[in-house]
Amino acid sequence: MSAQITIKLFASFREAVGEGSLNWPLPPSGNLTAGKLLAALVAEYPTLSGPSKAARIMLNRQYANPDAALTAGDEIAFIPPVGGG
Amino acid sequence: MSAQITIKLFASFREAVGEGSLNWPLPPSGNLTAGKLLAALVAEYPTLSGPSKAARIMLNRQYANPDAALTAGDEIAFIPPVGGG
Amino acid sequence: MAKIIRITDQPIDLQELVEAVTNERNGGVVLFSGVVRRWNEGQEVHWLEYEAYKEAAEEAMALIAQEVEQRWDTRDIAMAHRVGHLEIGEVAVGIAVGAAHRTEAFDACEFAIDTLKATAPIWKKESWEGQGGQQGEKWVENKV
Amino acid sequence: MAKIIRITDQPIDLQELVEAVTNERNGGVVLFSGVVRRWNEGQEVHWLEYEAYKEAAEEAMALIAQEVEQRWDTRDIAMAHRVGHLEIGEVAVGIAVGAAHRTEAFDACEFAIDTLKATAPIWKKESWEGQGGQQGEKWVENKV
Repeated sequence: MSAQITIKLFASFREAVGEGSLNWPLPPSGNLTAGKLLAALVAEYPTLSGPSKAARIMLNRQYANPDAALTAGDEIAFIPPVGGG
Repeated sequence: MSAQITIKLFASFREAVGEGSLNWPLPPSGNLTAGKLLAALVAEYPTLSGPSKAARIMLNRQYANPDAALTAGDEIAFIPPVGGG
Repeated sequence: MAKIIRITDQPIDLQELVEAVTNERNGGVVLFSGVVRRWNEGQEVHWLEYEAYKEAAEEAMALIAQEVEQRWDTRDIAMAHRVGHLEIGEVAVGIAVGAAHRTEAFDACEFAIDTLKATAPIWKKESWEGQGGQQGEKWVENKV
Repeated sequence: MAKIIRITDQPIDLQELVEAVTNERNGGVVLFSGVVRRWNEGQEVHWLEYEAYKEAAEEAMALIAQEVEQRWDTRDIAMAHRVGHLEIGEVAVGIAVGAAHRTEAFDACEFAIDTLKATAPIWKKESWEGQGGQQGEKWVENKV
């Protein structure tokens, strides 16, 4: 079984993808950043293109930068503008 | 029956006078202000002398000035520094 | 006109105050609850006794409600102050304000308790004990 | 550590939040309750649907509690946010803070709701109807 990342999807992202969660394989090189993963996800689901511009990143449930490196087992989420409270 | 003012007494004033309420006769001239009434009350109950300096006046349940004129049936209160809340 | 204005010798029902100002117009409701502390300026408090000029205190609270309405455009304010003997941890005063947006509700509620403490004819006697064991009772004034 | 941190699909019990932060150390307790309004920017709201990244939202709330403790020296904070379908007038979020003095309780509570709205991964879908009868559903972003 190949090494994977879990992508959590919420709100407009969840609706665009049609799933609340995706398993995403790490590339053979093992080199992947949060920002590159988002770009790959948008390439797969073009309707994410607009929403992705305003999205923030959470890596293992904490806010992170696009250059954060991903490793097997990480949980990543792309956070559309929030509306709680 | 002579024309009277009702004096309401609270907290340190009530304790100094030993009553929560006094009936006070209007002078025959009918001329009496809130400030003069307070001075007369202090003359009668000298232990009020200290507390009276910090007291505010309520005439018919609203804050008033010492030069407010009193008429028969008025309700006056001398308000020591408050401590509500 | 305020929803609730009350001087009472009964325990204050905070839920009642909140519900009185919660409705479909108000996105934000803020409640302040003033509680009897055990320690006050280094002295231990045994109990408090609140005394009010009831009718005048309720008029002072009504004036606060009027000013809240003028400044923050809401009539949804509920205020209750307790009198009589209070033990540590009991609620002495409760003020709830509802407004369209939360900033207004916070500002109006803080204004209301600040103004109540400065203007309402209510007095507090404290039974205290010092660090060295000395004891006493005193009328406590609000700081201006 | 906060007294209560909770994302829940059940109605929020405001009394529970207030009681969790009321004790003999705290002279002031402030509660904020966020309520679903019927009118929002000229449109009538039919209902709201809240969605949360539950574990991350609870971590964001725990961070808020940490900062409240550092800035206002109190651990007495209780926070609950509801998810799922909400009707007009229902409570979406409740935050209670207890502190020694009232100014701290007001400031900390307002900070907590402001920061929750800016940082907690929670989303709101609104079913709306315009003045002309047009209808729709949309994700509503908080203003920054």
